[in-house]
Amino acid sequence: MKFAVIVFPGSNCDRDMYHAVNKVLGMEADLVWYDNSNLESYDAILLPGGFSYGDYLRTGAIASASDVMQQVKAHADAGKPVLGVCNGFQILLESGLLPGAMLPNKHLSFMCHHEQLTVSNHKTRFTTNYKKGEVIQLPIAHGEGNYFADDETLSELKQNNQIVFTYENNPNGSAADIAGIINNEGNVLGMMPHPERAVEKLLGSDDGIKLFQSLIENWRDAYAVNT
Amino acid sequence: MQSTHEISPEKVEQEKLYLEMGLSDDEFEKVKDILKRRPNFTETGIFSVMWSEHCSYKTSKPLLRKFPADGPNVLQGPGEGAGVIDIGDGQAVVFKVESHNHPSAVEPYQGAATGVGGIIRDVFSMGARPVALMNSLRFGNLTTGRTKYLFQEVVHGIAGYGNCVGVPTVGGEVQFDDSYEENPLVNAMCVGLIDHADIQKGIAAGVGNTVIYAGAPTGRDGIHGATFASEDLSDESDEDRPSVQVGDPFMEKLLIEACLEVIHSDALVGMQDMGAAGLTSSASEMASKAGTGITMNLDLVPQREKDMNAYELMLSESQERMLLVVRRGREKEIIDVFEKYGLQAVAVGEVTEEKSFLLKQHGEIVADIPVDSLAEEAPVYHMPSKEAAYVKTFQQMENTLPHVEDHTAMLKQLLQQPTIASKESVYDQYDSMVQTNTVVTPGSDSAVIRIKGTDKALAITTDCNSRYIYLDPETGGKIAVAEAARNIVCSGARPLGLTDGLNFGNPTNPEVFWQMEKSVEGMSEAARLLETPVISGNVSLYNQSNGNSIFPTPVVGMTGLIESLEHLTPNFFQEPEDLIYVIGE
Amino acid sequence: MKKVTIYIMPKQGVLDPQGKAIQTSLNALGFSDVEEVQTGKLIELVVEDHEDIDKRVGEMCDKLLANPVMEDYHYEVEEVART
Amino acid sequence: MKKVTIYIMPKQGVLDPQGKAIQTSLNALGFSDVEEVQTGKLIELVVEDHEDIDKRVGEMCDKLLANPVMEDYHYEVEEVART
Ligand SMILES: Nc1ncnc2c1ncn2[C@@H]1O[C@H](COP(=O)(O)OP(=O)(O)O)[C@@H](O)[C@H]1O
Repeated sequence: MKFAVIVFPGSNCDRDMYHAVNKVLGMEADLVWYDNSNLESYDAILLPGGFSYGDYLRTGAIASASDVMQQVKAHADAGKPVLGVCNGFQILLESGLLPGAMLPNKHLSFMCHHEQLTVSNHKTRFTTNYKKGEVIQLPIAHGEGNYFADDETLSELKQNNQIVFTYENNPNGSAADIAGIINNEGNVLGMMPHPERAVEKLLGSDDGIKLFQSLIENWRDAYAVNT
Repeated sequence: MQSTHEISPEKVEQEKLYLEMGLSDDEFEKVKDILKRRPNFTETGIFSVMWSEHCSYKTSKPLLRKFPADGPNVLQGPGEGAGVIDIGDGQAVVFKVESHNHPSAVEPYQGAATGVGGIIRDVFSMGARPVALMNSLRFGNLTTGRTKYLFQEVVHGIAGYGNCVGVPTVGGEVQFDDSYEENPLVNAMCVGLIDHADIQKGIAAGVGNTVIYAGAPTGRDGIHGATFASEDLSDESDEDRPSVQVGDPFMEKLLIEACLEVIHSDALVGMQDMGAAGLTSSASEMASKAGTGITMNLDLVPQREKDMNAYELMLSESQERMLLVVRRGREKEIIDVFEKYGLQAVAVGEVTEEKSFLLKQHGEIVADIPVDSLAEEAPVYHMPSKEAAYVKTFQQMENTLPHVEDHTAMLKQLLQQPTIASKESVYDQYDSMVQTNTVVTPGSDSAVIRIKGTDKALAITTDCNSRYIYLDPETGGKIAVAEAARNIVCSGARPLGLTDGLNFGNPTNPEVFWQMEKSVEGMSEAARLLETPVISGNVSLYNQSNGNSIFPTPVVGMTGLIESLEHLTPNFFQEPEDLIYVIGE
Repeated sequence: MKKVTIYIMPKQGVLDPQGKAIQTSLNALGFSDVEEVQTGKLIELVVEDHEDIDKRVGEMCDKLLANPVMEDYHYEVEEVART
Repeated sequence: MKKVTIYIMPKQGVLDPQGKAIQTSLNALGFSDVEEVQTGKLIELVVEDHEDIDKRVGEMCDKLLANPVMEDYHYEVEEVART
């Protein structure tokens, strides 16, 4: 399975994502500079965290307007997986690949620490290796992770089981304690916590590893007969 | 800003305009001797920033020479952007501390943010990837609205910049004391990792080579900032306010990536960041170190604002700018890299054989100065020193032991002191984990970051108990170094070396100079004994207002090497019934 | 040349944590009569003159400058001399 | 009740990296005639009526809302019905 990690100007978790997928999970992966990208040969697209375009205007807004996002949309429309983490999630919201918007944290400050999350939907292709309702620990590091959507959208998300991760102790004011959501088709996941920062016990938690493993195993089951 | 086109050399001299810029009468005479004529307005400005304490270390140089700077593992001692120490396997660690005290007192968010930006540039200009940030902060007691505002905004500024550039802030210290009420201290330290082969120097070698300006265009930011940083902070500084510079961490992030890409090109000869005194200090120092001269055409310098004159261009402190020297004929390769990242890079000058600093604008020569007179030959002063009077008074006091009745209450009271209390509300705002190397996050004696691809890790700490130094500068200086070394050893590391941030009051006051002298002596002795060479540092003087100095605050930033992750030692209790030992006297 | 000023405010019903924080601080500073605070953005553009400038500015807002999920905008266009 | 709208912009000559990033993005989106972008803040307050409302709003700006080191501001006051 081959991964593209899209690098926008100002992305800063791109290498971390690459390290997790390539060095820890042993998958083929490329860091793809936003500007000269042809994404056709990739099986999955990863939008990493950071401050694309300095987070100026709105987080993720300027990146969402760049050409490469057209290719990401096409990739998603073809049913292939897309994972956006932190700033990557914000970009997915701004580009309309996921519903809702991101507001500043309720206490306005950036925060960085580990949070307990509940896996609210363990049946997505990103979460099958987790148990139902499993509580995991992942780092968060953001200033704008306060998820907002109107009531109608929220009830749709709930109805369709699109809420994948929720905070045990909501740190930022997110609606419905949302930490991560998936699109209705089940192939585009956006989340504020950083699974790529939690793939080695040495750094405090390896609870993120199952997310990548789920993705890889489900892809193998679907596409690759022999690996 | 007054237009400076018309101000004649005669007027500069007659109206003593040089005094406002920070040159003394004697220094102005010396300038005339060097040039064998009167300096024009721009040249006077150039001398004034280069001979300011900030750039020339004119009063602290004699003290800094006392520091042990050598050691078997030192690859680069003081003098470059940052010091470099070997850590084996062809790798090295690069680090330095830098102060941004005065700018932070005036505009705390931007002052702190640009302080972080500046120290990061010092590290990646050496060719190293910045891997960790620390900060050492001092404020007045948290009783006034202003102090709370300063504290909050400084922390926001550090977070705003460090988080955005993607370098983890892994620790630091905060102390509150009345002596810092008017003069908060904001020192930032950056640590980088480098392969020996990539070590760059800020030199302008090779006559005929091209000088390239890269990064943000120059605006009128912080004009006079470098001299302003060395002035006594009084109420008048409110009027200096428009000179505050604004940081753009997004641009810095792009600069880091572009610069770390060009260092692999053999077309690059030298690189330096434009710190205080911007284009002036970077260009003249690069030439002076290489034993060459430099000539630049200021019309080519990217400009953000209209009608900037030579004085403004040379003294601007606009952030996120670098100066590179590139082999002639190979400019395009380098420029292309910057353009890939959407950054401007422009050839603005040339390395010359004649050792002069020659600037042209609109077809005219606007400055022509022997380059060594700006850097290596800047004046050095040996200030008078006198034991501070308060020391005698204190020493004559009788020893008393505090009498504690209720130990629980006392402990609670201690833990409530802001200086002792948990700093979680501070470091929670810093992205301490980006780059996925942080093994020990803030809240421990030292931070620890692993080195990917090896079994090694680095331990990092900053320490300085300024109260001890105030009471006895020499012993206090030793204590600061020893505390840093203990913190390093506690985490399972061997101390490698240290960087110092010397924050003091007005050095022309003999008692302040004595504090500096004695604490440097104490630190030097401890550093020698502990074999932790001083490989870089920074000096911030005139931290006083209305005649009151801050506590002498020589911050120690130390790194250590953990040779195997197995040696990693956590600083919290592991299991019930484990034995607890106390070691030492 | 035209100068366009764009005013962007949070939509009715969208939480404005910054506005809330400012209100609390103003109240604490003694301005106890401040009852409501909302924060938004101001963007000023200088653009070439254009027949359908209104349409173009609307497009800029929809494509980039405002987020329809949480923001409303309006704008004003005025003539400026070329500098 | 009064509604006060406060317009805050960076001072002349102060770097506005946000404006620059927006301009580059608008240009890339095909709005190549956008020559200058400046960004600022918009704050709307609802306050009790007061005789010296102008003075009070000036104080709020100086003390909290605007940063005098880097920003200029102006404001407008209008009557609103109590809701
Ligand atoms: N300004 C700061 N930035 C980041 N971390 C900080 C800062 N100040 C304190 N810390 C962290 O908080 C912890 C406690 O700091 P401090 O109270 O100064 O303790 P100590 O005396 O043990 O160094 C340390 O781990 C330190 O790294």
